[in-house]
Amino acid sequence: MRFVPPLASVIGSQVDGLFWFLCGLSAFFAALIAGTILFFCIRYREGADADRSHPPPRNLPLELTWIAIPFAIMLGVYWRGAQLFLRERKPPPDAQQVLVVAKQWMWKTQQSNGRAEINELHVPLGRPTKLLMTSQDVIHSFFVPAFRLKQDVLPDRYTTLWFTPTRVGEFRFFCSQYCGMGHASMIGRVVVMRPKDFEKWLASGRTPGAPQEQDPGRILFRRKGCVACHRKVDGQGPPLEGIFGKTVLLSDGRTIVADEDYLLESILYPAAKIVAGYPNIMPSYKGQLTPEEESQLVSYLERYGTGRQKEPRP
Amino acid sequence: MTSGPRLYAMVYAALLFLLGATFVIARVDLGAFNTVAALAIAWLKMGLVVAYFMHLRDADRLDAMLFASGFVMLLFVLLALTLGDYFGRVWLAG
Amino acid sequence: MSDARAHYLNAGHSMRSWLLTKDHKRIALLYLASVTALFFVGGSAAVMFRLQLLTPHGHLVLPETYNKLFTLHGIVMVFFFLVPAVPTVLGNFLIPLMIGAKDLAFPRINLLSWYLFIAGAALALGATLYGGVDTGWTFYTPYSSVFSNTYVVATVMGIFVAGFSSILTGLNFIVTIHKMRAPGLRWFRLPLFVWAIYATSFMFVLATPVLAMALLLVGLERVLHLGIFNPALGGDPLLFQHFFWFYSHPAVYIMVLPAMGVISELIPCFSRRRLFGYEFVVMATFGIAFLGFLVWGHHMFVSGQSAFAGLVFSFLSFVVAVPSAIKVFNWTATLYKGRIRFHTPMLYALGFIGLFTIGGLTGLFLATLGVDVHVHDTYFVIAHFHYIMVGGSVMAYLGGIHYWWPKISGKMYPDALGRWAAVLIFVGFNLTFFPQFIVGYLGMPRRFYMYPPEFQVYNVFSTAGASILALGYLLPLGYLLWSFWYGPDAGDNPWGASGLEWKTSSPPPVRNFETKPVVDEEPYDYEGGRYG
Amino acid sequence: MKGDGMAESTRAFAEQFDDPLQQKEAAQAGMWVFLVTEVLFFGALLTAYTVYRHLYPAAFREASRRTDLALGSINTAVLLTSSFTMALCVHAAKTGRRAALVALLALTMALGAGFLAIKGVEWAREIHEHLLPGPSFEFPSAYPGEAGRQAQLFFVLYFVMTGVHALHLVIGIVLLGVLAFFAALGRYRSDYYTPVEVAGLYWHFVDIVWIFLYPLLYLVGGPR
Repeated sequence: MRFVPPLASVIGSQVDGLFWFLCGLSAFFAALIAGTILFFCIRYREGADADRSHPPPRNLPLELTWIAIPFAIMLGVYWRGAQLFLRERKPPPDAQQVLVVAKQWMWKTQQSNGRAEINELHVPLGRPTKLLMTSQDVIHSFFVPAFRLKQDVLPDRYTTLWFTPTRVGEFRFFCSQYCGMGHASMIGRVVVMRPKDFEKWLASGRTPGAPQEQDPGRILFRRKGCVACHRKVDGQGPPLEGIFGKTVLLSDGRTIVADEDYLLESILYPAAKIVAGYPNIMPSYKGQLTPEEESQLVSYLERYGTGRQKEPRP
Repeated sequence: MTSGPRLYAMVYAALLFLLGATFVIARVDLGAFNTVAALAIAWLKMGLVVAYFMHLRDADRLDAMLFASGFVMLLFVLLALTLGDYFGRVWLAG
Repeated sequence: MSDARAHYLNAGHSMRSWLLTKDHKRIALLYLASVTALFFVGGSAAVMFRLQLLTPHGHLVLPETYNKLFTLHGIVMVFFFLVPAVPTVLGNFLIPLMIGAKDLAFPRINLLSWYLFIAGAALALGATLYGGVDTGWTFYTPYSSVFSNTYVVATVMGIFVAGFSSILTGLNFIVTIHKMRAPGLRWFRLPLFVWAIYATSFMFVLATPVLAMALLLVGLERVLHLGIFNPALGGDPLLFQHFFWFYSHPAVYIMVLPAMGVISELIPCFSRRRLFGYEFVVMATFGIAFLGFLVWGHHMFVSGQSAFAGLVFSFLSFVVAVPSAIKVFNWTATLYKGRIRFHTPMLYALGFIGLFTIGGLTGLFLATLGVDVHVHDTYFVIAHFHYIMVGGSVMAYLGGIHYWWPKISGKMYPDALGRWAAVLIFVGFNLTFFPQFIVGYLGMPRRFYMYPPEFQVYNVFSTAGASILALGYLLPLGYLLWSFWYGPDAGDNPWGASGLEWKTSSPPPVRNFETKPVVDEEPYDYEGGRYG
Repeated sequence: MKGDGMAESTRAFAEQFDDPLQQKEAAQAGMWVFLVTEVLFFGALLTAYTVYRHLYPAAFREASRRTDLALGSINTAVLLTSSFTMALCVHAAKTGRRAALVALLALTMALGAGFLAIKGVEWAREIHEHLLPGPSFEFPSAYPGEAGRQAQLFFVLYFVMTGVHALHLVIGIVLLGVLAFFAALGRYRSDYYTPVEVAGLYWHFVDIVWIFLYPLLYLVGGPR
């Protein structure tokens, strides 16, 4: 009989630490309250001969004490919880990236070299991995108990999740946001491999005789001719190298941080937000890309010009 | 004079004046100030209606408190915290 | 009921005298009958899915049936039992009695509320008979507004209509408590139950319309294919979640505040003590009611809501824990130097404190951002809110029913049997829901009709506990009904309790009091008191 | 003042109350509480509006320029006038002038109906211009695609907000009709006119909702 799930991520052990602290705290207070009640119930039961003189109607210092002490403890817990949360939300810049697409009722994952899997996700041990996730229909949620992580996966939007696996092995992941009939069957497994095995596995997905270039986003980027306008210098469109996470000044004076949703919007509806100093000439790619291709392109743009646009070296 | 046709007529005139004002201001491009002005005038109009037509000025304090509680809830809670999420998506990206 | 004295029960025996009554006490009984029936409807759904979950690949029902079962359970229990139960049954019966009034301010609107409630329930249950709805009680878009093929519109309209029942009930209570208190009954002489219902009424009035509008928009979106919450049409599904939880988190406090009000009556009565720190408990009641509106975003920590909002909502959620803790400590301190008797209602009250404490403490886990990310949407959450809603609200509701039953019916039930039932419910409840904390932390997500085998052992415990719990709930149904007709007369004040409702005869006369009461004492005037 | 001595229809107050003043105060407080509920009912829509306007400012500006500013402004004046006549209704009831009360109630109803008629013309025009959200929606814009989608959201909110408001107005008109009927029968006197007063509160509230809808829906576009 297990009481906690297997533990396989760096953040996971920190979450467990806080969890056990909370368990101890709760046990202490529950025992304190239950014990006091029990004691009073026995001591002051109707037939008992106890001193009942001068029962206090109220006691201000006591009230203030039992307001202040729990509040102080809670502030500490809040602080630690927020710290972990912010850590969970901020992927390191060197994380390798995997695209996760959810739909009723399966998970599709794709490595940056194009290798795709259904309801499986292979990741290397000890290296940070970032999942770029979107849904094709309703809201799902990607949940890996062994990593102590989950994140809802939304349609027409991107959310991310990142982790550094600490144990080789296979761990379950679930869909934890109810998504219809097959919700309970959206189960898969994360396979954590030694980096060497992982590279081997990654390379083995390459179909023999296929061109060297496998990153589907990069292929699309070339095929659609994006670079014709989005050149590093003197392009008709703004340069895209290292665009991800940068603050962009728009023509109406607003600024915006270039996140995944902004990148997607600019591919599908370029005129919605025009970068200051550039003309509104880009055609819309709405309908010209499948939802999956959109995600691949966004995923590629995220890595573009950062030295990570190439697939991991074998 | 807390109520009576003369007072009502004055309030009515003020309301029409404010309507005219908001209409005129809206025809001048003041950027973001357009919205601010339009909403400020709307609040003013509401204040007049509530205070004079609905007699909140002489209603007992409970009514005032209830009405205020509705607005407090709406403005500072529903609007503020919901918008907090949307603004927060920019403030604390990620 | 052989006594010749006229009271509200023998004031008329025709169907008409019940269905067109404007007497708050009779309307309370109409509600009692309806919510009890609905409780057993929701309960049977629970029994069925607990049986399904006995084995990892439960073959009892089809997946789509399972999904409809937990949806039915959630909708019926939340909207048609927990939210209305204490306010409409105990509140309706007791508020005018406790403040010395002849009736609520708007008796006809009170009756209308009951009819709206029944109409709403009929719509929602009618949809179930036609084939059910499978969205979960949360109706998350775009699943509910676009993808589900079930009777979403009829169901949300049912909840919409029942929402107006809540609003009108709250309106009635607010006005009644404000305008119709007996001479001398100053605000700080009000019993805690009245305070609790007063605060709850504000939540009814302020929160329900937002849910009503959100559900209306979901309905419109489904029927007319508009896109307010549909991302494919530019809408944001998270906005629906904001609206939904703006109601549904306060709804938790709507369920638990009146329950706390009941407990604040029971503990002083059976300890023969004035409630410790009366003013603090009043302030905590309003603290909870207000702060309860500020924390809904903790249902959305992993939803894609901004990290900023997460930080704010997490902090506010910790703050709301403080007034709840204040109440628990004050109830405990009330026992000190008391003269404690363990009648059935008191057992429920003590059980409430224990279970509510566990529910509250595990709430801290969920308010803690880093930990919530792991346990969110798992059975940990299920266990937590059942400790609050079932361990809290239902225990208090049953405690209240047992406490005021002699007033309601004029009869006494067998106390020994009552105590056994209370213990059975307490044990059954813990056996059902405590294992769910563990299986939740292990990672079992909610709303799964099948699950990996490593979760089975805890599910077996849960199902076993559920059967004990079901038995525990059937017992009071049996002996309370029996006592209503055949029980011994209880007398006007069998517990020797303070409070205006005990100063009139049992069952009370149609107009509640023979002479208008005048209050000249502080609440819970038990000092030095003995029983009877 | 004994309740039982009077005929059923003219009893000064209902039996659950102690005196007429208590009844009057209760009725007023009840309506105020109801209006608080209404504030949040519309509040949800206003929040949705604010969120989407924050997300899609350009499209909302552009879309709101397509509303009929002239008719919208005239309608605002009509509704403000009806609030004025409603206030006069209450005054007439208070001073016990039955004929004036009936006439003013009728005038207020007529103004309400006038508002609905003008609103109907606007809706018809907008539907004709393919601004009704749905498959027939068309929004020629500088930003094809996305802006159309976003403008459609504006019109979803526009139709829902004005629709719910119109529904409230219809209820108000019916309410005033009932009052006018009883007023003609002489039911309201200078010492009992609570229903007129309470209905007045409701009517003014419906006016206030429009006071906010007008700038939000018609004026955000800025100069046209």
